[in-house]
Amino acid sequence: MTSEFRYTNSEEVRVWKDHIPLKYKYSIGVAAQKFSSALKEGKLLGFKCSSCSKVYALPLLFCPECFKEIREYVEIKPEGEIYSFTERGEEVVIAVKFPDTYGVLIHKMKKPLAGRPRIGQKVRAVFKKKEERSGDITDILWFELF
Amino acid sequence: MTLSKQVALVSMGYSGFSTVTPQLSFKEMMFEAANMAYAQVGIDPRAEVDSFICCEEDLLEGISITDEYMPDQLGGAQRALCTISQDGLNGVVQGYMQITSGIADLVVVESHVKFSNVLSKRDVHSLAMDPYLERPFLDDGIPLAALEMRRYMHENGVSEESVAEVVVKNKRNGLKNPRSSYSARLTLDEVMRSEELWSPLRRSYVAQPADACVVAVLASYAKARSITDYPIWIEGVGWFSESSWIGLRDFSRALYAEGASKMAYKMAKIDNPSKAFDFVEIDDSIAFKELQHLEALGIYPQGKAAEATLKGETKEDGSMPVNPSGGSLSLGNLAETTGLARLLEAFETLKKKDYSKALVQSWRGIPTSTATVVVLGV
Amino acid sequence: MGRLDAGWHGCNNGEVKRLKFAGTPISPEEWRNESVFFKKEEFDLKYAWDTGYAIAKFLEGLKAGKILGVKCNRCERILVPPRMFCEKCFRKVDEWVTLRDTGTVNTFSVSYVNNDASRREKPLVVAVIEIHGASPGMGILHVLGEVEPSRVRVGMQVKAVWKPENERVGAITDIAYFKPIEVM
Amino acid sequence: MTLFRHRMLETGKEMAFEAARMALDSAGLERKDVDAVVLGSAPDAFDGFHMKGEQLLDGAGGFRKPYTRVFVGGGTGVFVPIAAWWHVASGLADIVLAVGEEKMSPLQPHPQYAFWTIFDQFLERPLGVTLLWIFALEMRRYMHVYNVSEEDIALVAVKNKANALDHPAAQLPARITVEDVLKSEPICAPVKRLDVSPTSDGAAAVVLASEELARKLTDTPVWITGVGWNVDTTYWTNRDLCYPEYLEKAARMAYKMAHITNPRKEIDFAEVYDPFDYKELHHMEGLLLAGKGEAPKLTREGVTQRDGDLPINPSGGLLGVGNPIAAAGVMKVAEVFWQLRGEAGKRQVKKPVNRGLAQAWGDLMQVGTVVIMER
Repeated sequence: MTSEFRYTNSEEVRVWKDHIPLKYKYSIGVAAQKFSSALKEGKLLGFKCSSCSKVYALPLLFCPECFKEIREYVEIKPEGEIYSFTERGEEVVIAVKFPDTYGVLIHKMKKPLAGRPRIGQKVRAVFKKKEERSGDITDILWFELF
Repeated sequence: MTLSKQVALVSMGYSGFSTVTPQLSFKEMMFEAANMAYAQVGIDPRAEVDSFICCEEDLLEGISITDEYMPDQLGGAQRALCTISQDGLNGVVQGYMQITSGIADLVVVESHVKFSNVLSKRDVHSLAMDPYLERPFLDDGIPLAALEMRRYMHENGVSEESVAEVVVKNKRNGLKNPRSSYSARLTLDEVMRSEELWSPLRRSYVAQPADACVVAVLASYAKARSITDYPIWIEGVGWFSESSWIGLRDFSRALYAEGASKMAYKMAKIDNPSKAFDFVEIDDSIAFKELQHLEALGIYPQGKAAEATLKGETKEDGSMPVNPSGGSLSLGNLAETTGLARLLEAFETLKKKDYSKALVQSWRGIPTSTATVVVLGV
Repeated sequence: MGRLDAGWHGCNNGEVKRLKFAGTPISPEEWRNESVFFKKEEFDLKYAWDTGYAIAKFLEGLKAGKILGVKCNRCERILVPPRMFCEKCFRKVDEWVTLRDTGTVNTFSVSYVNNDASRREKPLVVAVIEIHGASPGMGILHVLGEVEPSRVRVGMQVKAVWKPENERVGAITDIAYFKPIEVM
Repeated sequence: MTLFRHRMLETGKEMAFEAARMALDSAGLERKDVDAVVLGSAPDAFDGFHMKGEQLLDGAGGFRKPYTRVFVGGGTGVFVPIAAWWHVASGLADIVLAVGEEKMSPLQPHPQYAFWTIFDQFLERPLGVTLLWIFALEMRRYMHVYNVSEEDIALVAVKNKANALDHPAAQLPARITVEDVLKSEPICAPVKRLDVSPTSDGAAAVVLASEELARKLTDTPVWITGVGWNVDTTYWTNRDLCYPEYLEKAARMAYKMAHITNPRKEIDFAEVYDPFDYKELHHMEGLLLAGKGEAPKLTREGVTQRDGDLPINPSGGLLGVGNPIAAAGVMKVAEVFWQLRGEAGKRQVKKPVNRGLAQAWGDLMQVGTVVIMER
């Protein structure tokens, strides 16, 4: 150890505290705007790449692989299976995979009354009442087992 | 000169490596680390260094456009200096390219972190995710690590014991490392009784924050030969990202590390990574990631790292030493400094021991899917 | 949607005959009445930065009513704000120097806006002030007071107006402002 | 490039995609042909993302690719092709996609606020500093030392906003007079509203290829023959702001590489960074395209007009086209590309051009990035 390069002074130790308030108004984007409008209608929208025919369960303006603009939208039945899940107390966060689609949607789950969730279990989306929907992802209240 | 000896790591310096570093500003930490690195090879940064590369992220510094605050304490004022918003190991890759492209002979790569100064860590981590789809559910990113861990264990039949064994091993390895902040002698049982953050992830599986600064000096073949008798050669580099969309990633595999290593192995002409290295320093900032990364890097076949760990193969005296330094679980989570911290460990180990080849891999941590890989040879 | 139609190739070879470029501007109305969905979030990022030795001592100096600089014995410059290293010589600085609390205006501006771009009630005069006792050109950023904005000049001599001792906390704002030194 | 606008519906990722897609189309390439991706974007506080580069990676075409974000403040845009250049020159990549993106509109109530956080947290932020202060202080110093008038400076805004009338992506093209500039609302004297470029959302992209591949891809490649960058000391209040030494050093690095000994004669035209009108003059001098204090005279004499002897910012610059920071720098590189290929349409400069320069500036009056391109 080359101590000559170390500062030895520690008589003056001081911390300067400050904060940076940040307020954002995010545009959710062209694709998510479509997704959001569908949510308000109680629908889950898939985004289909015309080049590779993948249907993404995520609002994508473009296929990340083919790098082509996505212009085709298909309705996805809001029923899928648990790809993964995690719990903290009463909270359950899940990744849901919908049949014949690509990608997973992160959301939360209503904790089953008996037992715990398992990977592969079938779940479906429970939407808010139409008049309460805003286009946010929370228009889906949670996923439940069925 | 062979292709594998185009660029050398000639010296490294550091400062910090503690849970708090109250006596020094980040500038003073950098000055200490830089001085140490330069002195080892007797270089004057004001005259000899062609390029300076700093790796840090604004919100962890609490400063926007942080490269503003980098030059002076590195000797880089009025010189070619830039920020690579990446892990420090990727800075090494950029330096490698600057040297092989012929615009630099001597490059300084720096990264530092003062996690202790960031009081709003949760918010900073939340800001790394998509506000519409991801932030509402993934808090500080820990739930994402838990989702990935569960899927990884599920697909590969991995037991929680093997994940906990990574913690036991790495925290023990760190005991003899003076730079270690979180090393400990723990039993498997103690590790597995740690508080569950988000199932199946326990607090003991997650590297806790620490402060450090590391500076690396890279040199071209001729320059390296002229300033040191002990160059460590950079024989291969690779870097790779999977996807920014969490939902598009394969939770069970670390594709980012796979992609990065393939590139590095090709360059370093490594056909069989499971036999190529004397030891590896890889990302273990969340314990199960060590297993996942070992498989992605081709050190073990898919799903086999857990068994090897339980058998003790990855211990320091095992057949494939993994993170003999103690890893991030011992050194702490050093954010963008993680890769350089591990490069430092590999650099020192290669010099001290009768080793000839090592692998260093970094991952940028939750919620990213970006890795860098460097192959070092003596 | 047609956003990415035609215009593409036009713009790519640089021709301007086609005026369509990619991109979907949000009109001020859409922004205001939020006919498209916006996700709003607020953060308050808190930091406790270690000032380090140089700044700690400088701030303590301010609390005591002094402006401190550092000296590099190689280039013989006296630097302010202080730092533990000389960036020119790349070595540790050698000693602390107490500077005067007067200076020369190197440049100035009259600001009509706050840092969020809103208008100020009263304009603020800000300046880079070369501190006397430090090497030439060694300025710090501060504000000027007790002066009509229209009367400020480059080269004007100014003096620190300190807050009362019991109000000083060890901050740059312990100097309330700099004011012109009256010519007798 | 995308349109440059005050606010865009696209996310940063989506804008990056649009620009990257256009660049690939222009080169007749697909994403699979790309070996590596370099992205540039300025402060994370604008877009509202920690590790912004990771957030943008798919948009830039970096999905499952080697991908890196580079960042030197406002200088980032021109630094992106520099970093892409060393990817290619090192032999590690043959084709590199270089993308600049900025989305300033999410931050409320005004993007300017983010600039408060670029200042020293101990000694400058407590004073309530704004970015405009530092520009105004530099502008005053420049005017004072070289005896430059506000009228001369205003000529730059007049020229650039008029040039932008011919740019189809421009945000603030306008035909204005010197009088309009002088009479515009004072913000931070001597800086007035029309001296300043707007805040913007936008993205721009270019493709770099190795020599061998470039010749296969096109008959009219544009070569990058010089790159340079430099960062000055953090202690900006210790520097004489009248002259950008860091830029001279960056320029000399690039000139040396391009074997240029007399830039005033050997550079045919330039896209210099003009977030504020005086900055164009300041930068012309730092680039050695004009003597110290001489740029206002060249501007007055019409030398810097599109039909002049040394056209400066034929695109319309940041003042006219807009200033989505990193994207604006890439826009300048794209403009040099189009001009050199004779594809700039109405914006094409009058004289024949073989060699152009793009430059950006950044940080606390501190960063210079320079790229020299040749036909």
